[in-house]
Amino acid sequence: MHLLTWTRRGLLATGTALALSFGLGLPATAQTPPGVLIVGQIAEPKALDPAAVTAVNDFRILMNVYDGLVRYKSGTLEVEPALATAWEISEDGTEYTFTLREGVTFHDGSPFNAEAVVFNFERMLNEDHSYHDTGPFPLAFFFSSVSSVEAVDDLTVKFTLSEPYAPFLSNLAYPTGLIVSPAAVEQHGADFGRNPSGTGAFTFAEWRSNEAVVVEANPDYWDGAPELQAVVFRPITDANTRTAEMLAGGIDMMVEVPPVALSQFQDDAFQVFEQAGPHVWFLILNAKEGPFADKRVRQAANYAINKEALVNDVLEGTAEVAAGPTPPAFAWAYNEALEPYPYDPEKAKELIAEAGAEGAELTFYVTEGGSGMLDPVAMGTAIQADLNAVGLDTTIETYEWNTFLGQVNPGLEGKADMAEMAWMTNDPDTLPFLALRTDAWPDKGGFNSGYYSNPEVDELLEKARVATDQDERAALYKQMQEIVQEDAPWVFVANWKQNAVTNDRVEGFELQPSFFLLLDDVSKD
Amino acid sequence: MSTLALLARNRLALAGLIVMGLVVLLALVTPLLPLPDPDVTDTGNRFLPPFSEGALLGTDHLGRDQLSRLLWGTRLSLAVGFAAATIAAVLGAAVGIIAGYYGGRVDNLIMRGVDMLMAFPYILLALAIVAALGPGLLNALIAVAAVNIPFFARNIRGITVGIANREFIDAARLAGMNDARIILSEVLPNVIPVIVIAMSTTVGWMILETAGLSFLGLGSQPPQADLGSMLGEARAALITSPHTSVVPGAMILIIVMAINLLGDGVRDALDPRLRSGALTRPMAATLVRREDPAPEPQGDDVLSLCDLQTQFHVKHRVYRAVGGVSLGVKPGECLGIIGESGSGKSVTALSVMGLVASPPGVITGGAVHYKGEDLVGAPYGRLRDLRGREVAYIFQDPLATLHPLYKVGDQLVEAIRVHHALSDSEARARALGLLRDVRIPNAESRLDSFPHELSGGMRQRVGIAMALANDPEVIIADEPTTALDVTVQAQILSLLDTLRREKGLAIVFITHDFGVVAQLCDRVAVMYAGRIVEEGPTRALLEAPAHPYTRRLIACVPELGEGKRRLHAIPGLPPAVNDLPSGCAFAPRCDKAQPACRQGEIALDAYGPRRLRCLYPETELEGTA
Amino acid sequence: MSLALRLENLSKSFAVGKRLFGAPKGHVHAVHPVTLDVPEGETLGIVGESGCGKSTLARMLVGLLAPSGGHIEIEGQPLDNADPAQFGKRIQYVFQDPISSLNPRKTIRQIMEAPLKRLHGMARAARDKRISEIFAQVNLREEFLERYPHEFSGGQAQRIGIARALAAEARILILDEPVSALDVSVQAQVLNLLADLKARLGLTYLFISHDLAVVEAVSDRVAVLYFGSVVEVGRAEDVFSAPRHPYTKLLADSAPVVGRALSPPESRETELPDPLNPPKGCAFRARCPNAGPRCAEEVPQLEGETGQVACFHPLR
Amino acid sequence: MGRYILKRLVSAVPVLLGITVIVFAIMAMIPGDPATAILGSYATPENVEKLNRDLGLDKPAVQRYFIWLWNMVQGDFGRSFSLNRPVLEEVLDRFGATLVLAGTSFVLCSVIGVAAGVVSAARQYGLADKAITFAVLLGISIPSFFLGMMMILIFAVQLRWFPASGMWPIYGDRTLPVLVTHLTMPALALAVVATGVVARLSRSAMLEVLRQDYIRTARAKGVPERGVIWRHALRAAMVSILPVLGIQAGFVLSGAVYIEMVFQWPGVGRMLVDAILKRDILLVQGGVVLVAACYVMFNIVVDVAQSLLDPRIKT
Repeated sequence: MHLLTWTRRGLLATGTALALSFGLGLPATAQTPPGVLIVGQIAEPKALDPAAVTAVNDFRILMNVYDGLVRYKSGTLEVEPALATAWEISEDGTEYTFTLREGVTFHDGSPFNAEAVVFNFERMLNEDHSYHDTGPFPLAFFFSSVSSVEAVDDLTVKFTLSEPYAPFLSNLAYPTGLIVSPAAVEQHGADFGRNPSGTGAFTFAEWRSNEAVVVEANPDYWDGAPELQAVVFRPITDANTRTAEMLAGGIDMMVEVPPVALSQFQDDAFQVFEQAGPHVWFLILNAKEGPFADKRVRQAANYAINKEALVNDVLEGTAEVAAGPTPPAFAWAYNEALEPYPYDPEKAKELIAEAGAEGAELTFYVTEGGSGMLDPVAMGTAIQADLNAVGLDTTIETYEWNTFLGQVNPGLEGKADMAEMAWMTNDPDTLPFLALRTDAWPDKGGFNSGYYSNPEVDELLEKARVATDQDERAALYKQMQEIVQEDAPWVFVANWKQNAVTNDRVEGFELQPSFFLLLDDVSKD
Repeated sequence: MSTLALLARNRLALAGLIVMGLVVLLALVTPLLPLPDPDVTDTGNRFLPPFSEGALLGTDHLGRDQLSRLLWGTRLSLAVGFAAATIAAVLGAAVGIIAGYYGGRVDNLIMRGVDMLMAFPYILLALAIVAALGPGLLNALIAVAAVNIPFFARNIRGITVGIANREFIDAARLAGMNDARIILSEVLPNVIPVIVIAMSTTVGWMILETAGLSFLGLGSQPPQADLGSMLGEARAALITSPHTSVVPGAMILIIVMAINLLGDGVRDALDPRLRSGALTRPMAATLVRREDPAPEPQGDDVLSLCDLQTQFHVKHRVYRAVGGVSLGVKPGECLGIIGESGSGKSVTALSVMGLVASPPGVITGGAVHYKGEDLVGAPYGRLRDLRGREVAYIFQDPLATLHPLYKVGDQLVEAIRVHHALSDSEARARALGLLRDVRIPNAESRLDSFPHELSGGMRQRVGIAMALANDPEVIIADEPTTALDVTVQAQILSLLDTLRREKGLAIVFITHDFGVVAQLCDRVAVMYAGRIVEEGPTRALLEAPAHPYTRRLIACVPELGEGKRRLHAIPGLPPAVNDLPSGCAFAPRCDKAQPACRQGEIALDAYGPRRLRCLYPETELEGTA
Repeated sequence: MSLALRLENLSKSFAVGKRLFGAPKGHVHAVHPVTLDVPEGETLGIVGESGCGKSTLARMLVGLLAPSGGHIEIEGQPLDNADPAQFGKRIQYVFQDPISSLNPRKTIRQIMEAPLKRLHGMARAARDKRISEIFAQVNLREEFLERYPHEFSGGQAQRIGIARALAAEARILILDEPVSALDVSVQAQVLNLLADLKARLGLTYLFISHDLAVVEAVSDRVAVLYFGSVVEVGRAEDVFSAPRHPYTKLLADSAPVVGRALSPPESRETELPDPLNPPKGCAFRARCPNAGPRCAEEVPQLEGETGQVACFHPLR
Repeated sequence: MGRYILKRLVSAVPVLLGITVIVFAIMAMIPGDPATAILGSYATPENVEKLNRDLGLDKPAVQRYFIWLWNMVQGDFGRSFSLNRPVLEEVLDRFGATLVLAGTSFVLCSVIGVAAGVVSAARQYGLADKAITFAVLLGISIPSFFLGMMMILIFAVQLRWFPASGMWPIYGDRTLPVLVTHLTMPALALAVVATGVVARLSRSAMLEVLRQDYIRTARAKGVPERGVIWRHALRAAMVSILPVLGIQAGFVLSGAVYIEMVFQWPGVGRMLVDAILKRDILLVQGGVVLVAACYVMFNIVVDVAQSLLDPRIKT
């Protein structure tokens, strides 16, 4: 019987040890400290170099560490002064002269001045710049129209454009236009992305791989020191774990709440935020070949898909049905008169029958996730079911986001008939200009992967881009939207309302239509 | 017993079989069941709880019927699991057989490759394969199969190496077969059970792995359901609607568990060792199930066996290995027990100290008296105390009977310290003395040798030293020289003879060799089919054997010095001890047998110093019957 | 009288410490050059203790091991095992462990058919007939044919092994410890069977065993092997009754014999030499009572007329 | 012994070289490229091509392999495209976390597994044996990611006994008890399967050993049953258990991938999955080589332990 007693004794000891360690450890899970905001992010940032990143997830951190020359006015997508206090635009719209804010220093102590601005844009745009190799700079084309940047004096900078380019100011407010410290770039070189230094409300403190990016309050912030002592951005890739952490009290705020989890946050302990933004979720249709070469079949797809059900059920109301290519968040450019295609499977069947495309076999590219893709697999599956119901035999192929882009961006020809896609932009010009023009076909370096081509649309977009008057631009865009809706190069599905949840200790938080996360006015007890 | 019957006997395996049968049946009839289409979405009715109207298990995040998806998903997951296991098994076995059969450089190169693949974290390998091939259940299947090939290859190679060295492979080559034919017709049939076992125990694992890939979104493509992708899709709603996760999760658990139960059953049924009950753990002492009261001790023997009966209970068969043996040995006496294999001589010896492996061994009757104390009924503690201290054993194969991982000295020290509270150095000094007693050259350095570093003769000397460690009264030597060469055997026998005279030991010496008995033993008992047929002083018995079996056994052993000649064989075979004839067990082979020999119990009668169990002896013995 | 088998300087060494590439660390000489003739119809017994190389020698003779040096001639032709279907017809082998030499997954019929099919290309009817003949010769019942090897006792299995060797119709049989796994009562049956078959079919046997009495009882001539070398060859009746090599005498004296008193035949507690580090000169000298200085220098060669011995100080 | 270790180390070199070839070949076969990953949504074929040229990905594969190998021999594992930092730095950063998780699980599965196996064998067909056998079956049948999910649901969200994810609290001291609370759930979830496998194997190895002749010898000497089981039988059984522990180490290391994902453990497994999906070729290659090297080293340790345990193995 020795064996048994031994075992029993051993178990007892092990149990006691475990119990002890639990007992000691338990308080650690209780609460997050006051004054420190812990944000559950959807992913680890790629880098904290604004010129080098493209993901909204990264922007959420960057906007708090850096400032641009201009920024979006809170609650809108309109531009207001930031590091530049004022600017002048030349008559022909090709010269922008900025007056810079005085007395601003970067977190590393180096001064912010005209030279710093020049350094930033030269680094991104000039291949011969000695720090161009700290790139690559994937969004440099936002400023591709800039032909030169000069420091007129210490606090004046002049940009010269090769041609008028209406979205220029808006692009400057975008994270790609955020100003980094030249001294820090010089010091860290390629590792600058891990050792960021800007002028923003928070200074970078620490980046623990896959655990957290910590930023601390900048007491000398030109726009007033933030309320919080620090913000911790935790990457929690898994939406479910993110929700669990939020519920368990491990984080104070989470963004991109999975629609299915929203119901968990309905009680008083949490606040749910929602904000529509410049986002459109659509299906690219291959207009070059196959059934979707016929406009009627494209329209039929728009009729066949029950978008109301998608946004209300699958996305639990976190989005609205899209009517056309331009999201309503660009209020001045949005054509209010457009009505979304209604859900009308009968009409869809008719159109399909007219086009003789009954029983057509379609290949549908679906991604597993990606920036702004809103539960793409569930959406794709539901869409596939709707298409099957009207007699379009649809087969899904799923791809991881980067592979997906590698498949879709070079064009769908020969591979697929349709593909999911979502864009978030800062200007009504960007998406149609890059993805609907004839000159934006993949072989010409654009993102028109469905090969839509309508000379009228091309012309409208070219005009709008160089027009300096906003009303004139608005009229052009509204006209464009009408034509595009009729041509149905895409299935217009949804405009996302971004959401976030905070616990009841967080105050002063607001979501922005830009989808950025601005935390300088937030407090937490 | 047939494999199926064996499988059915294992209750857990049966449960697994039934559950698996149900699952497979459900999967097979799924297309016939009145289920909603698993792919039709109804987003308005998403996340319905189980037992809702029209949705027994509720609906998922797109309002699809969970039950329908579960059954279709099970169908797919099962198919994939089996397919992956089959592919991995076939390819892995092919690689393993080739490596194991050809050996040498081929083996070396293949196994190095296998090592490399095994060093690669397998999930990452699978992931990379899927990434290369693109997502899809078929590709996930290929990946899962591919990463498991090395495990099969390694396993099968080991088995094949064992088979390739067996003599029947050589025999096949001499029968004119070439390598390919030998692999196919000789090696493969012997490897297949192992492959089946490996497969049955890994199907569950494969289902888990495929589910894992599907869970990561690399398996089946929507809207197709398999259990892993159901779980993966449901994960987002784990907190709000746990049922969507629990349903596929529980199904995976049930299936894999059923498969594992079944796999264990298949393994047990196909494994010949388990079949014969060999993988049961022998208990610390032989089971005793004595129905009749223990006989009283008689005489002045230091060790006496009285009507000892030991049986082996294997399944429903009863092997009467020892069928009522009475023997005694006096201090300083050497008693030989002689018999052919299966005659029960070793079991008799092991029964003395309760060392017969049990299960399946059971002592069912009689008594073993050591100095008047009945050992058969003694509690384990008492038996343990006497073992090695009063009654010690020397076994046959010294390589197998010494612990391979302990130094010879340590094993001796242990034998001493089990019974005597000596310090380590005292015990070591004593161990050294023992090694010198058994005439081991360089005893000092041998203390630190491992058994495999010694020759057979030296090992057996260690075995003898260990038996002598506590100055026992009785030594039971079970064929101690059978595994040794003649020259070494002569040395060991002479050593034993010297020791017993020096120390006044009582020895029970078990052997099958008359020459050995003649040289060493004072008295000898001849066993046949579990019983003593004749006993007496060695010289008298060998010179004038009375039992026909004894006489004929002596006659059929060739003796040195007579040149080439014909031998006197005994026709037939000894009887199986689970099916003994009534009357004299030797009667069917005996040329003197009469009808009376085949009826009733024939007693072992005493004739002076001799005892005999025969109605028609070869020579008339004097003395009363 | 023609020679059934002729061994000329046959030797075998095994590499020790093999590596994937490059030369092995060392060699163990399992069989030193051996020269032996076996006339047709003779039984040559080979006797020796474990590790003396007798099995290695036997396996070389049937082509299961490639010799490291020397020649083998079978019925006047050099051994050639390139084509297993040809080779098997000339020489066959009976294994020590009767059970493990039979494939446990095959019926006895399948086992018996293999040599008939592969070596003689017999059709089914002819095969059945031949199997019946052979089974009658070895006293096995034909009902055994449908059973599996594990259903047989050692003696029966060994008969099946012999039957399989006979099926090849080879006229030379190498018997490698054919009875050492058997009980004495069965051993005698098998030995008698072997003697009968030989007389009836005119076979030649090479009979290997560690049991002196058995070897003496079945052999015409006996060769004694020690440490890979033949130390003595002679007529069966002479070798043990009047040994010439001290080792042969040691063997004969060690065998337990009824009626002979127990005394250690060797006073010294000696062991076999280390095969990795073989001694110079005569391998037996460390154990030999007669060893002289020459024994430590030279390796004695096998010499003599009727009986040959490899010793500088033979006993006779 | 020293020579043996050296020999084993040398023999690991070709294995590691082979692994570099395999991982390189697989990554070369995977469609998609890092340029797309870097450029994100804005990747056009033109930009991709230019970037690939800048990154040296337009060279022939064989040449790239040797460049990579040569750099690696010099300690330069290259730079991760997706994380924008040196591969070695990143991998080493994360490797500690994985080692803590996998190491704890490995210790748990070895100790509990072997103990359970021994008890199970010693009490064959008894109540303890049946209970353990059932628990083991349950353990090897449950998908670890499912188990992890359920644990989070029950112990973190419902009961709030343990933190739901991560390795350290974001604020506060990094003390051992804190680590233990974070480690408990993932380590247990990861250990379950391996424990089952080890327990099963230990049981059958013990049963196999217990019927050996030397166990009978030990009993015949009068060694108490406890000594027979734990000293004689377990030691001999360890000879066949040890290599399986070596293999299990690989499984635990692999299984950590799922657990790291479910529990957001900042380890190397999760990083590698992301890296494969993002086609971060250099990160995958470097990470895998380091993980494999670690596994190979561990197996050398196992081999050495084996040779210490079993004197029959030629060293």
